[in-house]
Amino acid sequence: MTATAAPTRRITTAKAMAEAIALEMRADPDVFVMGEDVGAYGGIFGSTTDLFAEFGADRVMDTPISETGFIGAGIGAAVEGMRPVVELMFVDFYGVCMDQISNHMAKIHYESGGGVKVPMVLMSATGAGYSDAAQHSQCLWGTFAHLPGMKVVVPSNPYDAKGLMASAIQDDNPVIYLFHKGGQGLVWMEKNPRSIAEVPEDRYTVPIGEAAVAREGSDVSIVTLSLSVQHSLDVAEELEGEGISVEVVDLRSLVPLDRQTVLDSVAKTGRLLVVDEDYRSFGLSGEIAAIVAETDPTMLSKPVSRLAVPDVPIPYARTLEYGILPTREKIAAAVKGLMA
Amino acid sequence: MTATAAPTRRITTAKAMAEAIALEMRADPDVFVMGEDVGAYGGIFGSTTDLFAEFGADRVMDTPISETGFIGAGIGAAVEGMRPVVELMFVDFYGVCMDQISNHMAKIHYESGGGVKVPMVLMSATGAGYSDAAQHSQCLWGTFAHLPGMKVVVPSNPYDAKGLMASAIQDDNPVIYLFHKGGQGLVWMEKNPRSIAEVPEDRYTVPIGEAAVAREGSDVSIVTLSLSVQHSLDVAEELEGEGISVEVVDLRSLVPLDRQTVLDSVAKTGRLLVVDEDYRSFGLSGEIAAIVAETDPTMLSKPVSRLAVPDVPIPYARTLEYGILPTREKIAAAVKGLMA
Amino acid sequence: MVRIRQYESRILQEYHADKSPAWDIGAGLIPGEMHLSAGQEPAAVGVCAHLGLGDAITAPHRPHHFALAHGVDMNAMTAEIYGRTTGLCKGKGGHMHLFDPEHHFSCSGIIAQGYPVACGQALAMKKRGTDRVAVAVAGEGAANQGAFHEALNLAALWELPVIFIIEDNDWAISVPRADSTANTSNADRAAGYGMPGVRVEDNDVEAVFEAAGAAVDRARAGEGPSLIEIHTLRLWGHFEGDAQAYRTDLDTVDERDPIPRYAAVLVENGDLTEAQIDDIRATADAEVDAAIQHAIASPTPEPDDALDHVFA
Amino acid sequence: MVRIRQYESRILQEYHADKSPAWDIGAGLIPGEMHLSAGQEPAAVGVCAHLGLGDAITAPHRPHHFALAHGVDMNAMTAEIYGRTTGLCKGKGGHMHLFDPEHHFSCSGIIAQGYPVACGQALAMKKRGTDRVAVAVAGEGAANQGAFHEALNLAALWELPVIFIIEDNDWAISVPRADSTANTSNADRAAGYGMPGVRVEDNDVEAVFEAAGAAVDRARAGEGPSLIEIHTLRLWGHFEGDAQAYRTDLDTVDERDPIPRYAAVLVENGDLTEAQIDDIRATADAEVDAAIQHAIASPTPEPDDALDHVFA
Ligand SMILES: Cc1ncc(C[n+]2csc(CCOP(=O)(O)OP(=O)(O)O)c2C)c(N)n1
Ligand SMILES: Cc1ncc(C[n+]2csc(CCOP(=O)(O)OP(=O)(O)O)c2C)c(N)n1
Ligand SMILES: [Mg+2]
Ligand SMILES: [Mg+2]
Repeated sequence: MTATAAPTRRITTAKAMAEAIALEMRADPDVFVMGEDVGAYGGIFGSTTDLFAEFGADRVMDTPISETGFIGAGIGAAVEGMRPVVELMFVDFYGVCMDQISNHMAKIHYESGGGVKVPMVLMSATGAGYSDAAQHSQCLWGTFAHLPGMKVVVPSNPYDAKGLMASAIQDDNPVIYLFHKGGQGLVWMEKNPRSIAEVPEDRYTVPIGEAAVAREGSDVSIVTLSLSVQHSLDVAEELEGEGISVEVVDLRSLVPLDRQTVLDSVAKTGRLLVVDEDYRSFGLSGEIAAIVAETDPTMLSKPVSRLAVPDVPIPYARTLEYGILPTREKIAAAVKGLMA
Repeated sequence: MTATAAPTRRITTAKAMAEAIALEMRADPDVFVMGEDVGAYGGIFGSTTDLFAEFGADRVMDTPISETGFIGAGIGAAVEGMRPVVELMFVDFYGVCMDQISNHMAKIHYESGGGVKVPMVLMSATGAGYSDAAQHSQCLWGTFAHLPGMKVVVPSNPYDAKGLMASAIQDDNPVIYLFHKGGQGLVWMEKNPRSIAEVPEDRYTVPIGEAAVAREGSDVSIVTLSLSVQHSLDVAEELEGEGISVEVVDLRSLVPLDRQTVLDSVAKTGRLLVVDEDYRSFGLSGEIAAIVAETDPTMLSKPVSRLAVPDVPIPYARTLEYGILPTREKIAAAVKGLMA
Repeated sequence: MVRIRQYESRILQEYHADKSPAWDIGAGLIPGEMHLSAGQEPAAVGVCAHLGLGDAITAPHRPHHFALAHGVDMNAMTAEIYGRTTGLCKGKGGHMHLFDPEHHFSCSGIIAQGYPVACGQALAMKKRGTDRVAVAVAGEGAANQGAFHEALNLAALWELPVIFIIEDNDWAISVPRADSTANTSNADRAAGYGMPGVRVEDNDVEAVFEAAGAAVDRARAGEGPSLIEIHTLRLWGHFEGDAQAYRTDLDTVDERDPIPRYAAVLVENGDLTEAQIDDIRATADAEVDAAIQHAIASPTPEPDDALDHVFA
Repeated sequence: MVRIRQYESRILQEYHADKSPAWDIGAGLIPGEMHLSAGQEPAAVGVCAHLGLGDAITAPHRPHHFALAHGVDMNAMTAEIYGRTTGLCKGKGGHMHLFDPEHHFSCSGIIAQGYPVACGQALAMKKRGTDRVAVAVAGEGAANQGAFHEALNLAALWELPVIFIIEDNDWAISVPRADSTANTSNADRAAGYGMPGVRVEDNDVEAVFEAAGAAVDRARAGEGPSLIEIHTLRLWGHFEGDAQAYRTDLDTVDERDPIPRYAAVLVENGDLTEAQIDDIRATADAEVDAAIQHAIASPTPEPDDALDHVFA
């Protein structure tokens, strides 16, 4: 994080991602971009904005709707020493290409006994909140984090989005980069002001594997990620007025997972709320609770509280969808529940 | 479980599965079997032994190596009211067909507002222990259990294998049935004697969603599933001699999950060891620990202990593979660790 | 075709009506993504004319024209698009996930994945000895997805009563066909499965009708699957809100609109008068208006309804 | 071909040697599944004769013949199959996951998934302006997997220097080609991508050599991919332990063995004498024996080594 002195200006998360990719492409001719509508369109969620104009069709390649084909091609190019940045348009589409992701991209380095590297970034859009229903609204970060061999990063704001993308591209390992559509700062979607923020113009990295204490507090620890960090910070500010001091831990990366920052926060507050937009069971919220339970359950002055999607597919109608998403209202209620 | 009076004889888990399918096929003409080498070959792991001879090619269909194609076809047939039993040869291959499984099989009922049913069984072989390496040795039940809309059953012995298969076929929902290669009682694999046991000849069901206390004990609760139940029972018998009383909870199904049986056992013993052959993080072992942490962490007289594959792909060489699998030795050591 | 067009035009209008001032895809009476089928009516009408109750259709993310042509109730479908309890799916599915068991109609937002499902529906029809058929619909972009290949091989191998329809509208979002597909006609790909394949040019509804008739007859006769690629037209954006800056053929779009073109032919041949066409349009508008009124008048689901229907 | 055959024959012998009394797939010096390539040598030899250092191969679960023909070190490969620290992958990969970065050789146990990866290797070669090529190998059963379709379209669309090899050995485990594949030649499927496709009959090594030469030249010249289907022979079981009860063509297998057949031709043409062939065999046996000795003499990994190499 060298760049704090450098000139900054306020940009969206989407622009920050695209800028990080552009800086790495300028610095390294082996970096290129592949995916559906990443060219002239600039990525459906803006992650490749303006790259096509600067780098052209050879380095910003639109693909057929063949995710197994082009993600596999990304792996092959990475094995040959290039550094592809491949976009899977929606993470919900993982199922048509999960073999390449989990049996090849993630395992080749290990299977080869370290002889082969796969320096590749797979970025994908996650999240709900705009009635895109069951097949276009999932987070699924827990699914990727469960499978060994790929790093999983999940930025929550423009500064981290740029710095984590730079780190992901420079990393010699496959990195899954999951951004939240609702946190991109897109003009055509409801946005939280935190999706537009000050970002240094020059090249910098945010290390993969370090959680951030997005806000310090003493009563309750909210451990969360992605767009839910923005919601949690809103709630923390609101509850401050009611005399409740909320600490917000932004995990930023799930693999590697920064266990210590989680444990330090819970040791301080004694109250843990995990807020996760992924499905509740067998995923992130369970893992965070388990970290405490296997380290020292006596840290907890209250049972752990989990706020996540209650193991249902994401429904279409707004009333239904907001009925199962971790909204500010539900986060606030859960915090108060821990204080009761 | 009506059949305890009926004639029984000792058969393998594989035979018990095939027998359950045969009984359902005789009872219901809508039941049929599809998969690779399920016909004359009888299933690579014996799950369809003798079915082809009795029911012929129309009801026991060998397929091309097109998992998306034939699992999708199973879904289509189920939507039309048939009851396909589809085999995915190794669960490791889920990645070539996960979209049909998680975006279609599991979601159609919900998306349709309950209007469409998908009464289908997807059975698949799991597990390691015979040097089949990173792409043929995984368990992955945590991956399926994380995603809503499919039941997930995981038998550990011949009796349950038959009864759970009958329940799965009769269920109006999609059911993922995950059997462990090492628990099938195959002649060509190392086996635990528990893979051959008394099974009633006639038709019976074991309800989906009820865990079993496979062995009662008072000092430590081992919560586990599949082949690890067999190992845990071996260890429990061995440690009894050392004066340690181990309770073994066989989850049998992950979705629905029988939380109460887990909580009752931990409330009794105060010590929880989760033994899981799936990957350690963001999966089953975390979920079980979380159930306790979110209910009442003071139940625990010791921090929760998790024994699972330490987030590495499954290696080939026997020394390496057994270095990361939850063996009897490691289970015994973990139990003693909780007693220390 | 007119009925479908009037429907899509009205949905277009209603979709955008209340998204201002700040255009927000999630806001308004019709939230979420909206993929309209204007320009592609000939494909739906020409195919569905040969189908009856009991025949199945799996459609993709752009489903309205096939749904309406196949007889899905306009009121229930519209209520679903509005996310109401009276909708086909009680508001759970939405525009990309319409399920009508009575008409064996479904659609999915995942490219080409309806192809294998249609094979399974056809397999059930065949096992039960009916003469019913399953129609699988996808776009030209989808024909490069693995599921397309697996489904065609399976259907041909098992001689299933399936008709595979490819709507070639030249574009997959911003990607032109030439940048997605190595050959010029997907009908040629059918040969790789020993399956009859035809390509219908020029968005010609009568040619679609003929090709589909032959394919449906073949399937009903137990002679197996067929593939029909239809060169059609995406009259509007990929989804609503798509500025189509990438689109090089916008200037030719209006003159290629199949409805005025076919209307002119019918009038010229004396099959219909302008007045009759106006009547058809007016009748359709009345039906569409009633459907929208029904939707708006229907209740929205309660938040906790989201917890139902995970399992039967 | 003889070198490969002698290797596979010896592995066959060693694999079974210590699995008795109770045959246990996980036991013995060579544990796990074993897919041997005896009978398919003409495919590997005919293709690899045109390749050099820098050309890549992605092979499937049955990889030994292509590995040896492409120059992978026999000692390191054998040590890997024995699960030793001196193995290509330090014992982590095993027989289905052999990685030799020096020779750009890899294989995978997941059907057809090496096809897209080869496209990416070819893409890198093309981007870097080399004249290197990537060869992707799979069986006839694999040609019905979605990845096959996506890779062929991608390679043709981007004119990548890839040669797609299909080894048609009539069987996919117990499933005969007629029960898996709707058409008789995968060469025909190439046409669906505007790609040249040829089928070589009769396991003819010279015909393979010619077809592969043309395809490799074409790829090196920047003219894009080709597909070659080779009708070959699975001399033994799918994997070791396969009783082949399902197999209807067993009686014809021996006479179809390509090695005695080709030896007879060479002797008849006076290209080689029986004595020379015996010499070749003896030289191969010596090399194989040394490789096995090397493997057995090499250390087995420590259990904790399993924790290394998850990340670079
Ligand atoms: C597997 C998958 N990949 C990508 C997408 C995103 N997507 C939705 S529609 C579309 C374009 C489809 O083009 P085409 O098949 O030609 O149909 P059209 O939209 O032209 O009707 C894409 C890429 C998806 N829904 N599913
Ligand atoms: C995606 C996937 N499905 C199924 C399998 C199991 N499997 C391994 S080899 C094989 C048969 C392959 O047949 P073919 O492609 O003809 O190659 P051959 O074994 O004849 O050389 C199958 C079904 C697999 N490894 N991967
Ligand atoms: Mg299109
Ligand atoms: Mg074969």
